[in-house]
Amino acid sequence: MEILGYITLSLFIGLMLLTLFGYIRTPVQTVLVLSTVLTLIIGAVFRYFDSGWNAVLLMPNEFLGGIILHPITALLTGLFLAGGLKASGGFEALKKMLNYLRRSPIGLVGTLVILINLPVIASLPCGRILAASLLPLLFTFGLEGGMGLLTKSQIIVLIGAFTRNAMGSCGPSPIGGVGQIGEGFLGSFFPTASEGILRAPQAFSLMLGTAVVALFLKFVSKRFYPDDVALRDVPPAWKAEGLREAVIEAPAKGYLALVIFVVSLLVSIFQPFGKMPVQTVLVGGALVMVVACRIRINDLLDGIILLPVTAMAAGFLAAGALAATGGFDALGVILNSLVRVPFLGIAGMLAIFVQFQTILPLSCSRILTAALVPVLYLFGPAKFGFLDWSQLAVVMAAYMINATTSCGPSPLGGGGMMGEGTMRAETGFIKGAYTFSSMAIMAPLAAIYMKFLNLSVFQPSNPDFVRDIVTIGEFTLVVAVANILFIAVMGRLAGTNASTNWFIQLVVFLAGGAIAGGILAFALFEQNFALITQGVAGGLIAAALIALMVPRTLSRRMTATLTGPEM
Amino acid sequence: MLTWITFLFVGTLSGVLISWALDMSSPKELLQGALGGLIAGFLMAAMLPH
Amino acid sequence: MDSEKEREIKHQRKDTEQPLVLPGIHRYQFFTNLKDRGWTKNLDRAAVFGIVAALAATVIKPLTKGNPATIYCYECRACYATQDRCPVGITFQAELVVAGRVGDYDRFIRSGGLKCIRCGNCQSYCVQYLPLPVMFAAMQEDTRRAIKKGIVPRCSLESAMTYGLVGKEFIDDVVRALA
Amino acid sequence: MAERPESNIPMRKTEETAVWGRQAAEASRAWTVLGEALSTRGVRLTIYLVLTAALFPSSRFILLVALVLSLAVVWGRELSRTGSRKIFYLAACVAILVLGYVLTRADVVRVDEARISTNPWGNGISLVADGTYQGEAWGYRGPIRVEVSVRDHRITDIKTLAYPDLISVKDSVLGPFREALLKAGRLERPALPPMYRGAEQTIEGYLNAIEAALGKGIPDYPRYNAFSQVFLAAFIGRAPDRVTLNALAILFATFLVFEYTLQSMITPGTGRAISCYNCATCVGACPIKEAEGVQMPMGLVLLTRLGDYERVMELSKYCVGCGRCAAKCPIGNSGPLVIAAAFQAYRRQQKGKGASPGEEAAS
Repeated sequence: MEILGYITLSLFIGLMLLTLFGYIRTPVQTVLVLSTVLTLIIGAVFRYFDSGWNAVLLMPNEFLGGIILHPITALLTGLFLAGGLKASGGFEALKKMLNYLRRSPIGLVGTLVILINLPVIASLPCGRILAASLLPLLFTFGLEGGMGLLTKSQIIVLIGAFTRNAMGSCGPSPIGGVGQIGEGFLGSFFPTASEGILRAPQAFSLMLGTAVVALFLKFVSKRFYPDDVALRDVPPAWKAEGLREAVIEAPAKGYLALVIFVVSLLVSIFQPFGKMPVQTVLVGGALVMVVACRIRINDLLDGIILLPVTAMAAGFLAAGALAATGGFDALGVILNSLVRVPFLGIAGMLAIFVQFQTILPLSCSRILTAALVPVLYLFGPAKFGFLDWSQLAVVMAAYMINATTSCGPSPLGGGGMMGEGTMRAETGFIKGAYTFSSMAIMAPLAAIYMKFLNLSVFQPSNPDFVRDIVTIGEFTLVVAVANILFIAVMGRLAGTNASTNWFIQLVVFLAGGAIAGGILAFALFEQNFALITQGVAGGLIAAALIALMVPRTLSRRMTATLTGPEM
Repeated sequence: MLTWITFLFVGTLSGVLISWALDMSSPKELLQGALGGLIAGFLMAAMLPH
Repeated sequence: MDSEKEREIKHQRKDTEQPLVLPGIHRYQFFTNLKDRGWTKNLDRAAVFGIVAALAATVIKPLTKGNPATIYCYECRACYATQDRCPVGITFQAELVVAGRVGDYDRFIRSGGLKCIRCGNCQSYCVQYLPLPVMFAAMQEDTRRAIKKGIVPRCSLESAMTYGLVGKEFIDDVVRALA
Repeated sequence: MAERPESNIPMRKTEETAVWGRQAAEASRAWTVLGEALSTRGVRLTIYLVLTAALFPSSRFILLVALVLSLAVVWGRELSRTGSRKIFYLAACVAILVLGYVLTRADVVRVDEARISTNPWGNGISLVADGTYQGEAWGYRGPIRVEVSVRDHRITDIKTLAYPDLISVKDSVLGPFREALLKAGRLERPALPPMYRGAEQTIEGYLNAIEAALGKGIPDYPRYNAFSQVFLAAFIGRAPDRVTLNALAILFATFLVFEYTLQSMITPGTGRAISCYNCATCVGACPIKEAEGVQMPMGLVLLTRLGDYERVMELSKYCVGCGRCAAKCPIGNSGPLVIAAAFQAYRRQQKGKGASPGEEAAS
């Protein structure tokens, strides 16, 4: 039976890579369903010869088991709520409130910074819920949207950073975010872990990651891909003239809808009326909105973004089929054998493992997370014993932050595409920024935070709080400064030659990946130089793989996607 | 408590970085960005379990 | 050659039959690379419909089988924290819940579902406070019925017997099915 | 319109195929009627509602409330627009239901109050006449039936006749509990650890069964009257609880997505709309970008997916037909193609309503 696992695994990864590089030009759902069907056929043949028809007939049940129902339904109900909010003018009301905020002491910049960080603060189970509804609002700050407050480059930075934050926000969400999977596993050892051990590191690293994405977009992406954003710029005359105030009208029911939205979010997060599933609360909120704000049920339907739902379900189907045929067991064996490779070892293997989702970005991170986190769990004391519990927690934090943000750069309908579309950029414009931030900033920072602060909080026996917080501060500054330096160098060196640019980017990515791997190994094994070297090696490999996925030039890639690879 | 401090620190840092990236780098605007980041960090820390 | 020509004619005729989107503009202006992308005409639609149907099946099945609480499982595996507190040594409780949701008997038996004595120790670890023992009991009943009907493959029963994954409540049924 | 079979059939007027043709035409007309019915959203929603009500007896009450509310909203609008009287019939139905509910409720309250003074719990055993009684109550997996013998106002024996919960609490809980009951000689609640959930329900069912049995022994033990029993069984069934509500929430979401996908599945040509990424790349390419609050090509595609073809037709007058969006879409969708399909669907809908015979002649 083992060979079956290898066959189906290579089938799945091969199909996914072909789709990522644009050789298969079909929507990702179709490819996932096809891979499910192929996997099931192969599995059925094997099973028929192994244990007869009965076993084959039970296969549908087994691959349906791959569907994790909760995120799908939570996402749907969240989208209902957002659709209702949109239809009843809630976002106009929000805009008006932002206008008031803009005139307060924190000014325009502070408002934008809060707005960028809003998704993590609101913590919905999928970043797309807020992104779909807030991106048009952010767009209106620019010239095309009518307000004319920001220039082209500012809009690019704003939307890119917001999308980064939104796509990461499903990690720290307490109402069924991706991070819950990791928290549940860690709950085996840390008694209160399932109530939020991973939330703090993720939110921590997301804040800095967002800032770094903003910097990357400003200094690098615009030089690398100069002609790929179709936004118009504000004429200088306007800028000198000052702001042109746009009159915003918000209906009263918009405020009401906003209140219902916030209340149902708070109810679903803090559960004041006893434990109740998120879906019930959100559907209840949506129905209250239907009655109170007099919107149609069509407006709720209007809010649904079908792609993440179907892509997630299709991915779960494919993952379920893989699990039923032993594909993920084979993956576990492969990763396990990576440990014995010289120069790589356990630290190197983990450095690659942590970046796995960024290397192979699917349209929702849960697809691979649901399959890979159990593998990670088995590396811990539960089976192989490579790591102890606190090290497992550190790896889990680093893995989770990369996983949750992986749907941003995915060209298969990831959430980042919404940002790209809104800023009128070509597909793949923000991919470099996203992958760089999740690889070089977020993963090491989350690991460091987990190691030096969060674990101490969850194990109060540790007295060295102040020393640890200084360590975190040092590492945060070092990582941030090093990466800002990289970005500045990359931006300075970038020219007009695409292949030179790409080579510079590869070098910087390698450097960032090496630092990330080293820091991860340090967070895991402290000052063990052999292991840190291994971590650096693993980080280099992961960074090389990630850099290979970032497009060299956008327009040509777009043309290739449109007309076929021959051109 | 320490969680709050780290979050406020990182929030301020990210606020400054974002406002710099947004081409708004006069001292007043940097300060405003830092203030916004501080508020964001505060809200984020308030959402965490204690 | 003939077929090719025919296809060409068909294509052209189809084109002229198209209604106008707007006065003076024909549909051929809007053809994209869609023909490259779709292998057949209806593949994408069928795939999406299959996905949604699978989703609906996953929801409705546990509801009609009297196991509705399983659909709220986060699959966060917080219940793995039971560890030694489980009197019969089940380590993968969430697997049992998922198996109960879709009626996956093989997985249920393999994860030790037939050993469970529904003591409720795992319940206190659930983030959602789901009634785990109730869900397990419903699935156990279902599995017993399936074993009686002979749906469960023989090999999984055999391996369950070998590894001692069958509790004393079910051992008669399993032995009868294997005999 | 090649996909419509009936349009081809009148052409084959040869002798042999005439009969076959007529039969096929009838059959296809039946299918068409069915198809038309199924392609109406209201009909499908009703089907989902009936399906849910049939599957879950415990959800019927909530569904009834939802149905009445939505009908009230729809017919209330109709009243204000066209003066249709439908809402008054609905009000009459609701009034009858409420009246029945009030009567039943009064009966239930009366019986419950009466039972407080004459229940067989605890010291109430002194009311029970000597004899052997059978009782039944719903346990964890099915009806538990017991036979209780009473002598000198003491429970002397409890026999379990039917016990489907057998596997859940074999002899660990129920055995000692029965012993305890016999020892006390009267009906009392057990002292159990609170965590044994499945067992708790079994014990509850067991106690209720004994209560029902002992109730037969009390001479004038109050019972619900026939009307209340019928009302309870028909309309409410088991009381709506939180689990039902939660299940209904998820079912609601699932059915709506199913519905949403089905809409573009069954309307020819609009199927491409379901793979839209919502990425707004086409909005960037579009020279119009926004009209009447809708993001131009993307909003039209989304409206097509929703099935709101009339609105698509209204909005498509803003389209300049440049086709830029078709070249930009990362998944090879084409806004105008989808819009044209929506146009066709709209025309077909109008034809189904018999609104525009002129267009039929044109095609």
